[in-house]
Amino acid sequence: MTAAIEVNAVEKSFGNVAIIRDLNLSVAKGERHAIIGPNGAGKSTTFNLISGYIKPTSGEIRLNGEVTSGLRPFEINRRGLSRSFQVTNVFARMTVWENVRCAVLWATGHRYAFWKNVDNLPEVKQRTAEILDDIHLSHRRDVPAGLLTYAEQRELEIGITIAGGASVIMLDEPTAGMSHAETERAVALIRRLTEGRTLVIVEHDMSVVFGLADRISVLVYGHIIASGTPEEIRGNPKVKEAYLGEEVD
Amino acid sequence: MAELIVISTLNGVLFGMLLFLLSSGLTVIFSMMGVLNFAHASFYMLGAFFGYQLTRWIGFWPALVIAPLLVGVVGMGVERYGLRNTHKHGHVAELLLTFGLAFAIEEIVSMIWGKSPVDYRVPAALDFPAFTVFSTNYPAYKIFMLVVSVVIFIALLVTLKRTRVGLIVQAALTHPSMVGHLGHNVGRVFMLVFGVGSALAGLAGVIAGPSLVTQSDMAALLGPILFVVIVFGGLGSLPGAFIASLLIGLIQTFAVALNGSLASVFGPLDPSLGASPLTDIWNVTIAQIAPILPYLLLVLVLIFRPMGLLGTRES
Amino acid sequence: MRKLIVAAAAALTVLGGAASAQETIKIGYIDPLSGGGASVGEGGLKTFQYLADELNAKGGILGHKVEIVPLDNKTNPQESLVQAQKAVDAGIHYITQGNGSSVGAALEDFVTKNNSRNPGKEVLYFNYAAVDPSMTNEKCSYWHFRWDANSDIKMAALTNYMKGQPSIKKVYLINMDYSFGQSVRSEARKMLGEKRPDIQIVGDELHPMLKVADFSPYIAKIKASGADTVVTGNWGQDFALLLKAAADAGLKVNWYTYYAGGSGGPTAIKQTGLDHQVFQISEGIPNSGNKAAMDFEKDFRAKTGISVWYPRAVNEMRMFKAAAEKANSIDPVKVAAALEGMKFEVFDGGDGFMRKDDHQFFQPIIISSFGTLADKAKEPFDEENTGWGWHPVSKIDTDQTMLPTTCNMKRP
Amino acid sequence: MSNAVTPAPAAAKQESGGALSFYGVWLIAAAALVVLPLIFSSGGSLTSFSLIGIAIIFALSYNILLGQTGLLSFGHAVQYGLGGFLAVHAMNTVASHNWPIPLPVIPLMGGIGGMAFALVVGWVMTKRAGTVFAMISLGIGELVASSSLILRSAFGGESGITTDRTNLMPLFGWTFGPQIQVYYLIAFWVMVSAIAMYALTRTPLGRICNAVRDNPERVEFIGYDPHVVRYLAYMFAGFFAGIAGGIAAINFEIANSAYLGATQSGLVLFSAFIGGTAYFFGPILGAILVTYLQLGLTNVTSVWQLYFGIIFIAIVMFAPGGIAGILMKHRPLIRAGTLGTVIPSYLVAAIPTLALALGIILTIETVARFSGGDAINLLGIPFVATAPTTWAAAAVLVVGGFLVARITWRRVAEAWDRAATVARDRGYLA
Repeated sequence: MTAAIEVNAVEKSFGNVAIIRDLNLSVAKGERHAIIGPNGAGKSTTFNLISGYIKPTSGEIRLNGEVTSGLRPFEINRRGLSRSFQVTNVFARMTVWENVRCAVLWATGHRYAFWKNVDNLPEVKQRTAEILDDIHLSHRRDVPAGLLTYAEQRELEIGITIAGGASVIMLDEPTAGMSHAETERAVALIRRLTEGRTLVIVEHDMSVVFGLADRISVLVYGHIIASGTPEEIRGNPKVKEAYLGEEVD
Repeated sequence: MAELIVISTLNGVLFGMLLFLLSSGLTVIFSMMGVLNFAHASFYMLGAFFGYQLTRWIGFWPALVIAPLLVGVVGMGVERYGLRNTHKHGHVAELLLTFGLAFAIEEIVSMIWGKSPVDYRVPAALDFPAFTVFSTNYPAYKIFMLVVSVVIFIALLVTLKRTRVGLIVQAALTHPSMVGHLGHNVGRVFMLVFGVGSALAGLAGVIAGPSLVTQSDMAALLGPILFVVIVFGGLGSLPGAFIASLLIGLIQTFAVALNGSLASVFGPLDPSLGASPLTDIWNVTIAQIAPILPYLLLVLVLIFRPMGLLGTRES
Repeated sequence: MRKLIVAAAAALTVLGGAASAQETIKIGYIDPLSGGGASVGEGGLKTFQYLADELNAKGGILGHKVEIVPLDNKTNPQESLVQAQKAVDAGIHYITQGNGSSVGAALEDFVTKNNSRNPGKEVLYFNYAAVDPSMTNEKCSYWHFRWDANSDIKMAALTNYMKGQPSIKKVYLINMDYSFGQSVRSEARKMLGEKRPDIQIVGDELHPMLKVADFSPYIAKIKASGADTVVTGNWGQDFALLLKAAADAGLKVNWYTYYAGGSGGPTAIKQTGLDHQVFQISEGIPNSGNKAAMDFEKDFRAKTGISVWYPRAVNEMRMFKAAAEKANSIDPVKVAAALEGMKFEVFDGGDGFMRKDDHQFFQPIIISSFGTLADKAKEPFDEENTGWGWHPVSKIDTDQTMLPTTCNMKRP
Repeated sequence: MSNAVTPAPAAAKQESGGALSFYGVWLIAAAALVVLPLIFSSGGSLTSFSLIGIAIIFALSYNILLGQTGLLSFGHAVQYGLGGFLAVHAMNTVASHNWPIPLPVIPLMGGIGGMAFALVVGWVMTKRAGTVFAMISLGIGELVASSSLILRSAFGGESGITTDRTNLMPLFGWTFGPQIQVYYLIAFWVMVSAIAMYALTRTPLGRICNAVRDNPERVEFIGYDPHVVRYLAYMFAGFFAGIAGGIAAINFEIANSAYLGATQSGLVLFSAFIGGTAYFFGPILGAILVTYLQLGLTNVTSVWQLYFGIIFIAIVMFAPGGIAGILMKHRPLIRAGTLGTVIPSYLVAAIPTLALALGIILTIETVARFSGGDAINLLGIPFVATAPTTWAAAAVLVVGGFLVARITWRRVAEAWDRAATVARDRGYLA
């Protein structure tokens, strides 16, 4: 079986500075994979590389066996990968409903259609409503996204990410800045919504990481130093060394 | 022919330096604040009219110093009471503010000084031919303009390299978002930079006024070219603006000097084709299209090198 | 929608007021009163208002008072049509315009269509300065009357003068790149070729209109060509900048111009110090020597602060009065009929007449030069406070200005 | 783009609000267009209605770019003008061949012209949004406007190309000579275009345009290429601008280079922005106001441009949502029934604000007419520009008006906060 994501010997440098060096990562289909590492390790860059936001200097990235390095983000998205952003990145002037619906449109095959009434597309409507239900924002459907609370915006961010029905979901610090109760709710949400899909998650909150992930990769200075099950990672001396001074549960 | 080349080069460099005086301020303002100041050419016009008025009251030389300072003060006022309040509504709102301002300044100027050209003369001390090339006089005032432009150019370079504000400006040129995130601390720097940029435009106006025509539509005449210069040179690149200014100055003057058309190169079209856009294009001379060449260049540059000559950023 | 109605109602209060036009004769003055051309338009407006006052002081036209209604067209043909329509809607039957042949052509087309579509609401278009020859040739209209000599007539007069100037050997043509500039250039080539085949045309330049900031490259070209005379139809800033650049480069040639006297022109000439080297072709000048005209000039300057730049406007208004009196009516249809072929003594003296074939007014043309005034008693008027003024050089008689027309006049 | 949050139209509300009220608005609009010339039948009002109609289509088409897709164009008149030229050529061709094509079809040709141009240059232009797009649109605008003067055979030089609309085949006995018939033709196209453009906002493409406006980066991660979206939006904007140009050509029976110029581009930007770009009906209000000001102000003052500039600056600084934004801000308060608590403070604030405005007008007119000109007639009171009393009056109005206005507007803000809090409590405001 081909892996959902396959990163082979990817390098990324900005000018002379190599941010990512010889990155190798494999995420199996249906796996929940967490990427952890100290600040500045290159976690977000890794996300950006896989999702096409930036292009690798060298190396190859495959999505479900198909080479995607060099493709534009929307092309990668159409091949079944969807990501969220660390900084809230929603459509601020549009309502919650519109935000999610826009994310549903391409996947439901409506693309750039200018001859259809967007309100008369039953499957779009149904799916949008479901997702709003899923992310507990049905009661806020007509509020412009920019006016939501921070936690609500984070939930909406997740909603937009999963709305297209991508098989691979990448979440970049989905619980950052949330209170404890909000985090718990978000984790439950993520667990439920990514059922049956591949999940790659970057997270600082180790309770989230170890509670959610099937496998964990540890990224330090642009290089993966360890990859394995939570237990393996917990016991890995290199990880302990890298995290010296930082909290490891 | 040699005469044409010498004169055209001199004129081209002169016009180019004038463009650079204007575009340097515009570039720095754009890099730091993300604002494309539509009213920049209006400050140039204000400079010319202030220069004219002060020349009548206190003479040209004091006016040369005071008028740009006045324009700088006006610029700072615009930044402090206009742009700063509009900032929260985004860059488009800021741009539109300056757009409206350009409109208003033109009307205010024509209200005060009328719509006809004013009698703004070259100071007597500089009203003589500096030298003669091939029997063509080259006026001393133009040499003076050239010298002022070069001096300002050097002063600008030194300021950028040697002063704290210069360092902040440079940081803004390369890492605009970083300086942006410094937020409130740079509020005064913004105001100062906007003021200096406007003052430079004002200075250009003071010295160009007597040489060109000082009239209420002079801003509209030069404004669009400025945008061509800074986009052509690469948004946010001072060296780019410099090269683009000179290049456009030279292209415009040399294009005028040329008589060539497609017809003169390939011979006239068969008359049986009749009048059509093709014959129009065929017969138009380079001199005729000289003033639209910059726009043509702009479009070409944006197609083939969207970041401009020396730009590093795309927007 | 309610807003639309409110707005429309408000619009009506502005545009309305059509009634009660019977008492006074309203003349819609359609010219730029804002924007780049405003200085010219305002000068014209002052002239017409002065002329209306003059008529009214003498009892108006057939007892009707004359009122000038200023309508700002921003030198834009489309805007001019809006203003013309506004005039029609307000019950105005006479419009006058001068600046911009493009505007003139649009207005001519407008009155023709309007008058054929709305009988009883005819409008006459009195043209005092749009000089595109086509307006009295292929595009001619029964409802259009032109008091200014068209550019071909002026060129005919000018070349008739140049014919007798043996010192002219090499001529350079520089003109603005639009229909007027192009007709100046092509007629100059044609007529000089016929009248003085020995004259060499050493350069023929068209530059974009109102877009050139620095003319020195053009001057360098003129200089390089060895021309002794430049013929140009340039006006406004394109004239002032051209001359400035010439003076800077020390170019010593004679300038034959159409509009050197226009607003800002005299100032520019004075600045360059080209004493009596700039010539102008016009139908009249302040120092014409005609007593009545010079008295008029004096009073006009005292009241308006500008000089009489439009003697043709004087002809237009006075002739309008004469025509109305001849027809004994202020009905535009009857006035138009009376104007056809009408003879009239022009402002600066001499005979003029409105040719029936094309509604072009023919009159004596004066070539004058600008510079120091030798005899202040005989030539008292300077321009724009420069101390310099226009001095008559030659007068071309009316019959020397006649040109054939291709007009196929459609009479109602 | 701005991250400023202005409430978007509650789309879903309209959905649930029932089709009746939705279609009702359009039916009322159509009825009003039919009835208007019967109420105001003078030639003057017909002329202004026709001009307003053209301006409405043009401004709405502009808003496809600015309001819907977030593209600030300084060269929208290019498509308008090219549409106009194509329409004029089409009319002349149809008339000379006696083709059985009636006049009302001609605007479609204009639309095709505008769209064709967008099709050709749009791909390069829309690569980037923001400032770069604004600059390119400016450059293209200048380029096309200048080229039109050089390509004389197609554009007729600066006098343009004329046509006679009555030379086309009459439709049901209508020759379209009289203005009233042209008015109905324009009204028809205003309805059709407005409905079409509104419908466009309700399509998947229309919605994605909004998403591109808000956050082009994010759009890439939901499967869309923002470049394609901008390109399509640009073409639609070009199409409707071309229709507006075609109608203008029918109305004026002439197309010339001024159609393509910067002034025209600036005017449409003014219209759309002053009206408010966040709402579909904003540009309509703007087009009505700006056209009316253009027709009216020029009669009253020679410095109308300055007033334009000042109004524009004021809107940018104090009400970036435009007139529509101001109106829609009150909707939640009306619904919550708390608007009444704000109105008294408005009335109080109106007095010094009006005084300030009068003072500014008096100052401007004083300066404008200082060296000659008529007396200033303000609210029926004559002022002489050279009289010191006039200066004093102006100074008092400006300074006093400003100081008092500042205090009163602060009270408006307080009253507003209270009303909004109540509205929020009642669930009408997020």
